[in-house]
Amino acid sequence: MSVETNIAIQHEDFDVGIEVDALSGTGVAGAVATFVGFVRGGADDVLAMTLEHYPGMTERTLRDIVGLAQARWFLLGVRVIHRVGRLLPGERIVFVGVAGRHRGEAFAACQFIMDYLKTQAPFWKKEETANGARWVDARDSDEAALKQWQT
Amino acid sequence: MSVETNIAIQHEDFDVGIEVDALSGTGVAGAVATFVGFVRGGADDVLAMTLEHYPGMTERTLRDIVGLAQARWFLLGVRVIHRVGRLLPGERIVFVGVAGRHRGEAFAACQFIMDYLKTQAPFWKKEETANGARWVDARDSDEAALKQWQT
Amino acid sequence: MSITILYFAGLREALGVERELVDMPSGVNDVASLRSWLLARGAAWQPLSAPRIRAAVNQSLASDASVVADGDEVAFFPPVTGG
Amino acid sequence: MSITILYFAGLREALGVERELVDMPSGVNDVASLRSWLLARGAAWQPLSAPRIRAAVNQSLASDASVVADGDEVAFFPPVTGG
Repeated sequence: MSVETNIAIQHEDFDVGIEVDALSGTGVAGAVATFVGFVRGGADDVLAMTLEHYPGMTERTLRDIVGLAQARWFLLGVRVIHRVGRLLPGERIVFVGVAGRHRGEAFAACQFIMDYLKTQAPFWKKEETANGARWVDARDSDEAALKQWQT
Repeated sequence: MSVETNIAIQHEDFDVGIEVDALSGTGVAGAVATFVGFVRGGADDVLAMTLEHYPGMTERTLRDIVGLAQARWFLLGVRVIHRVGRLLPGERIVFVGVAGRHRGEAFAACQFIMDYLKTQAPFWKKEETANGARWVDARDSDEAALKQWQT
Repeated sequence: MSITILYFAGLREALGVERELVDMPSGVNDVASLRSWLLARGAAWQPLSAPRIRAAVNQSLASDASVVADGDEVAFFPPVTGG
Repeated sequence: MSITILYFAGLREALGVERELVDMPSGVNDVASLRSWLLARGAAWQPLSAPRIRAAVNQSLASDASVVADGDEVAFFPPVTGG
């Protein structure tokens, strides 16, 4: 399974079931860990969110991140999908799925990829609210999450 | 979302996409972390696997485990499905999905529930091979994984 | 004093018993004494003596000192291997 | 020596520029000197001076000391917020 072909930046939605099936498709995997990120609805006053990215650098950064994960754990498959464009509350934004022999490496690599993606991959979120639009600020907790992998 | 009703022991397969949709259905979740365990195929000589459980105690144990996770993290939804009976290589065995506001709590609780399930919930696996059947041995690494939550 | 005893997985197969309803003699009042009493039935019950065999009383994990009382459901089984 | 400069997200909006092809004067040869040269254009370019603004050269994250050479693609942008 080539990692390079399993990174996608797209406006279209994705199907989590199909992605997990593809990751486990070789039949060798004992474990698939996934993460799905959503546009939070409910309490927030966000009406919509627009995701901008840096074409070219985004794909390159995600490939590098997946490569780092593969160097660190023995993985059987990795899939990263990140949506761009305008999304509504409750919509899926990002999917990271990792297939491994056992759950430890699948969980760790999935979390590692998300922590790096959050802090390194060139995406930017702009929220539309009833009071106008605003760019989302980076969270210190994301930098802290990254540091745990660098000690 | 009642946690109690979201634990299922069943022979039937499950649909990961539907489960993730249900977990994010309230629209408040920003993050869903999932784990899917499979009957490993390929290199192993396993022809099939039969999962036995202790009806009653299994459900009770899983409810207790989910309760421990909820006491530890603020979670928006938890779903646990464990299949029993005879399964073939490549088939899904277990699903754990956790919805949270952010990814940290979703990842942690999902891994916590899996580590406890592996070591506490009364399920037993018997493998059929070309040379006969054998009960799967417990793995020391599963006990080690559990200990990380108990320090 | 009658209790239900359940056996699971490899232990169930080794003993050839899945479930039994037994009358416990006086003096048998915890998991350790119940196990000793069952082992005294004879060599066929030796699989129950393995240290790795776990016990549950009324569907909660139990230790040797856990009390067993009339009407209880006791289970013996090998380490779990689900997930 | 000509390079392409890209601006993203809030910085792009603040500057009102998405992409430009510029001829760099001699002496401008790294990210720091490129930034200074752009800031010298006037007050409208102040958003580029914020310490939080990151730079990339040829689609790799860069530091102030990163070399900028003919034909390079340089990008400036705020901290990323994807995922």
